[in-house]
Amino acid sequence: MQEFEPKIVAFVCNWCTYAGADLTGTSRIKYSANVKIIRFPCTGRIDFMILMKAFENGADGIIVSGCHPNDCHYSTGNFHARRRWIVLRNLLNFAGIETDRIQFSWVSAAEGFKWADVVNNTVAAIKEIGPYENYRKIAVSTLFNEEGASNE
Amino acid sequence: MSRIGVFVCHCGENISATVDCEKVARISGELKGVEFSADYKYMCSDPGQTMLKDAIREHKLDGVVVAACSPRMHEPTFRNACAEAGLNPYLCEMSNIREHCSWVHPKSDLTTDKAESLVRVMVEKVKKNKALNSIKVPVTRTALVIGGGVAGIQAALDIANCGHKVVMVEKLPSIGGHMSQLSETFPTLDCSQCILTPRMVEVAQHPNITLYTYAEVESVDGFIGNFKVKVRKKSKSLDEHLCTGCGLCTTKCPQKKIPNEFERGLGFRPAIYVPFPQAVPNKPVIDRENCTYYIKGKCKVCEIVCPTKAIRFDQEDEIVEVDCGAIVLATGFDVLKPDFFPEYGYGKYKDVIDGLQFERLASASGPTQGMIRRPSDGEIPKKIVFVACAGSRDPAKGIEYCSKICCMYTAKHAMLYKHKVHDGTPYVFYMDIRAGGKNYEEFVRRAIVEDETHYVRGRVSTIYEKNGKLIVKGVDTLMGAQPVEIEADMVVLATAGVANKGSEELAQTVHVSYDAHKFFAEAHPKLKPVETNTAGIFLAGACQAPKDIPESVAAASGAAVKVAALFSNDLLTREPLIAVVNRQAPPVYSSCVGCFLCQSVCPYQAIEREEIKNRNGEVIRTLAKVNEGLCQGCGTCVALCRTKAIDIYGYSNQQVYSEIMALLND
Amino acid sequence: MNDLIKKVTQLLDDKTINVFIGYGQGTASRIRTIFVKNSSQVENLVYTSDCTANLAGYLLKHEVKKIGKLGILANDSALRSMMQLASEFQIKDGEVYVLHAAKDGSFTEFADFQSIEAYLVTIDTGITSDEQERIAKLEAMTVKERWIFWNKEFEKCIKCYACRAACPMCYCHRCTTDVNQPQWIPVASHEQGNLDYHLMRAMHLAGRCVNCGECANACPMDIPLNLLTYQLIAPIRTTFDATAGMKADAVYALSTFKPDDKENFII
Amino acid sequence: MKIGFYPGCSMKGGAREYQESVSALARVFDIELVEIPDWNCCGATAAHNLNKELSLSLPARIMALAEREGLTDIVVPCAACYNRLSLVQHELGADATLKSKVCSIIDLKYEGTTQILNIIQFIDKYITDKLEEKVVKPFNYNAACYYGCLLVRPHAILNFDRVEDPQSMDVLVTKAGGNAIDWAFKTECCGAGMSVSRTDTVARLSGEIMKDANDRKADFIIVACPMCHSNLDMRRPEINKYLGENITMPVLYISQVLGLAVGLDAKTLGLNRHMTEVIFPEKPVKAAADIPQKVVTTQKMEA
Repeated sequence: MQEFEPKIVAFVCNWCTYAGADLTGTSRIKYSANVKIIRFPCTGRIDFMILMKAFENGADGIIVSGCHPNDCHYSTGNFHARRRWIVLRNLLNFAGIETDRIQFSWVSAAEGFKWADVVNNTVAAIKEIGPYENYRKIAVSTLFNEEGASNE
Repeated sequence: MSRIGVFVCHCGENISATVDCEKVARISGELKGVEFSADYKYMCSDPGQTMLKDAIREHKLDGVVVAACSPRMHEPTFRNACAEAGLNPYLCEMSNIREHCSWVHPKSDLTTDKAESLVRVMVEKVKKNKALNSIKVPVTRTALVIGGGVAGIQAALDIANCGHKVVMVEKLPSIGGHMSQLSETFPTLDCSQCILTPRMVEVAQHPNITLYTYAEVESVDGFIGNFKVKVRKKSKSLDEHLCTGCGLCTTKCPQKKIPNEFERGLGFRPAIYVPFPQAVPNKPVIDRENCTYYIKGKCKVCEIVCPTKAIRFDQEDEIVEVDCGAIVLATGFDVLKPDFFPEYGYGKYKDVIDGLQFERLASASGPTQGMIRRPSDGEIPKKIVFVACAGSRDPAKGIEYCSKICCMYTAKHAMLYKHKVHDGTPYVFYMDIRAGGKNYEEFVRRAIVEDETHYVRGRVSTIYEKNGKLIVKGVDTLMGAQPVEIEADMVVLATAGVANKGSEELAQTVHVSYDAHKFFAEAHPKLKPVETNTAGIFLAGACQAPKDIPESVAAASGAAVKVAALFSNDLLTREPLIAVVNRQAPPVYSSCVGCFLCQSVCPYQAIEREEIKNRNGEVIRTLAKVNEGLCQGCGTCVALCRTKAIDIYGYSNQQVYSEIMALLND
Repeated sequence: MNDLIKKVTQLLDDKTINVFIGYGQGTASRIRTIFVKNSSQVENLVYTSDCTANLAGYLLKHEVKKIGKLGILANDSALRSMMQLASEFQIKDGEVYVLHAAKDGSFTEFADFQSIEAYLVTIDTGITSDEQERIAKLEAMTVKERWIFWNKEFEKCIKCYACRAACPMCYCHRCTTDVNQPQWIPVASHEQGNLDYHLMRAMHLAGRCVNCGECANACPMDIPLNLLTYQLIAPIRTTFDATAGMKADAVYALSTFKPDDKENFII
Repeated sequence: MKIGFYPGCSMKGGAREYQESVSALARVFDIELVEIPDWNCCGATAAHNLNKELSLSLPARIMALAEREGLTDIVVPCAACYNRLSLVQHELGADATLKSKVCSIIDLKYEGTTQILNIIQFIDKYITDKLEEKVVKPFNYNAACYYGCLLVRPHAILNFDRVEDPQSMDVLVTKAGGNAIDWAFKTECCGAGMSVSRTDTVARLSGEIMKDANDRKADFIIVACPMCHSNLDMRRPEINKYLGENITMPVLYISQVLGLAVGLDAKTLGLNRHMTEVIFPEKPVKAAADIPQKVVTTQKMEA
């Protein structure tokens, strides 16, 4: 059987993590090809809807990464983002969405190694958890075929 | 239907070694909306760019994706090339198949697949790109400099010498700042007044500089290139045009015992006064709080003696409106207040003074004509203790930072003392000696070796008075943490440099951010040290953090260059990648509901309120509006907006959405 | 009750207000909202223990606003909604005449936002113990169990948007559900669109919800929607020290930050 | 008014006069001090060097007992006990796991809701307002208020008075009609726990304190800690030997000073129990000029 190759999408800010991932490249540090990056100006720009769209469209895992606190190019975008993530993670978890599939991280433009670690660790973790079948199922309306009654 | 061109770069072998570039180009060419695709050895080379330009013209391309290195590297290159070929530069995007693909993955089908999907993502994004034009903002070529210390003076002169108008606002009756209070300056020991006063005069006489002393900034509206500032000129109770500065009034004023601020309380001044002899402008003001006339309703001695009849008791504050294109903040610093050190008896014992007071004692124009005499009885102290880090680097006092200038001026004080009191013994209690700077370490060495200053590495725990002596109890950590007790005649505390009083209010008025210690915050600690987060507002000197004179002057010149660069064109050109609040035809106007939750997330105060009025002039809607001059394009507001009324060019909702779809649905 | 009728009559007669939003008798034994425009209609006003609806949502409805100056019978939830709306610049101080209906059946006039704020600090703003229990029960489940629970609930959703219409904080002219470029939320009422819609709504109400429960009351399919937003109240209060609807000039919890906001999941 | 009272060991032994004076003072102001039933040792200076859990559990038990009695405030006149109780309350408040562990050790419910008051805080909260009207015999002497180490430190936790130059006792003495002199040894170490083991160290440290107070012409030293008191009072022979002087200045508790001012007699206040005989100097013994005047206002530096 073919090994499960998770689809992981990374939403990163332009100034720190994107540049950090560039450094991973210039340093020729190898990481798993499962992760593909979408660039944003700032983590503050990353709308929570974007994360939900990613899961719906088949992402098994998500990485969200930006500048360390106090390092934001726009000075405070990442602080606002952090607040939203705190709330969002609470909500998603409460709604039964597997938040361990979302890795939040701070990766600076100097942390090429860290970026490779974040990617590789996330890929390994998602491989462990498996494909996000549950979420994909609702996109094709085939829910509750086998799971049985809820615990209400 | 789009006509997109895809250009895949081999980057020599940097990409092609692990990615099948030809295949990527071929597959991309089959994507919907892609009109042309090609691969080439070096896209960034001249022939590569020519190929791109030719293809744009030949195939009438309306979008370009260059799959090559990081956009952080060559996005400007290819956008320029597009512009040269007549394609709007913002219709060009880059897929990063080098740093994010070929360099980090081994040669394999998977790697080529990834490159293909990275291209596909950008193709879908470009389809949603909009042609954008750079933003042009008109610039008023006048700079406002707030603060007339050495930093403000330097910035003002530099800008004025570039041919631009400058308005300088100083809160006190004279410019000069703390530097005018200093006796001599490290590490050269040249007289502070001698080097500063010519520059003060130059400010007053410069045809491009308008000087408002005894004035404060009341409000700041507008944005880069177009600030509207209200300045309150406090009443000096004087007609400045009539006054000749003869000074007769100041000698006749019956109030003579007002503690002199310039002398840091070590001398007295009258109620109508010029702060110091070399003041600029050299015309007096009436201190209404201490003037007998304003207190008791009669006196008017100054009015009687004034030969030109210049006194105006009924003069009121005046509000002046200044239109300016840039603002330089140079409001300087302050030193810690006495009540901070009960353990040192600062404020309790007359002979425990701060560094600035010592400057006045050592100054030839000071209250003792440069003799070091202690305030209590005028005796010459034979044993003097300098305490460095009084408050600085002390989390218990709430000041974790190093005040930076104290090590140097303490060494200077010890030297000046020794030069004036040859048989005296100076002690310095210190934590570390921080003498980084040109000729600084040598200077400290001189204080230790030539002027025989006793440096004791340790902190002072307490100071108390006993039998007319000040007992300084401390520890010598280099001698096995031995307790040290010195019976001193005078103690000088190198009190921490702190943000100027009112800096928080000023930051809020001017709309710049400030740090936990109320110092103004720079836009970037390394690369934008004189900029603030608010476009068009710059920092000079110690209002940002404690700085010595050379640093303050350097920062001021830096800020001046930024202002001059801003003033070098009639129009200011900016990248159009900014947020925008949608507008629609009435009666909808916009999907913005005017909740303004976006307003407080904006780091740049770029979100304004726009009132939509009906024909009768009644406000029917209040909508958010992004100020193009201020927005830096972070998009934090976009993610917060519930109605999706705010979007951002370059990273729009449609673009991002298309990218995710393309990335995941292969 | 007589006090209420007398007061409203007087307000309408002296043109202090043009319409008063209050409770009236609906069909069967139900209570409904009525809009009293003149003194002849004042007798329709009722106030019983069943009058628990949060009427603040009507303050922003175009059809109500255009009548003229508004007066409202506000319970505690409505007062909090009004404070939250004020902090979002949707109503101004002095714009609405506020008669507060206390739990004991007495009526008090609130002259300005300041007095409302002063009152609000004295009341219990928490959710009921029953709601707490239901949330705790859900929290005790595994993620997968919760997923099944909510899917079963959301499966019922018919996308009638009654929850949105009932919520005083859902006052946008164009909801994200109505945005179609891009189509963030699928229109049809199938699981994906329903999940998107309800999570989107919960996220948009995070830090703004005043736990009045109107959304769940309005739901014809009996989906416990309120639990989604209620669950967020505690973490927002403890992590950010923020409670919605307490001050007219409050800064929204998600529009601000502290440099030392605590989390334990960002690496 | 009922207020919890934790005497600790000192007040049942060497510092009986401290308890007697506190109780007498409370009675004057109609305050009922309720001794916490079944109280135990606070652990004081020894426990936290030996066993962390023990050092937490001992004070926690005291506070838990007070909570059980429904006492909201506890007055802890001994500065060492006050320090221990406050520190433990702080530490357990910051660590819920530790708190539940300690609860299981002491087998009592502990919430940490009681307010721990030292003697000065107690007086400030319940007595100060009514003090001046009750003063019948102003304490017309020069007093050197000695705070010692435990009353104000660590400041970050106790948040009481100015750590380097405390003033609260000076204010009380002034209100009692006394002249609180400015001196230099307000918070210096007296030798504290070495009272028995290293009398030579105590003689030196306490000696410096005595000497400065004496040099500055104090009539009394005023304390708020039984250990300070015993060192300055009981070790007087050793101190005088060390100094080579014969200082006879008595050491009073702040509660005794206030007690005297409101007209309580020497016996009630336990003045007879001191080792150094309490003799009141005849007034005025000194010209006003000799007394170092307290500079209350800080020097004006800048407008």
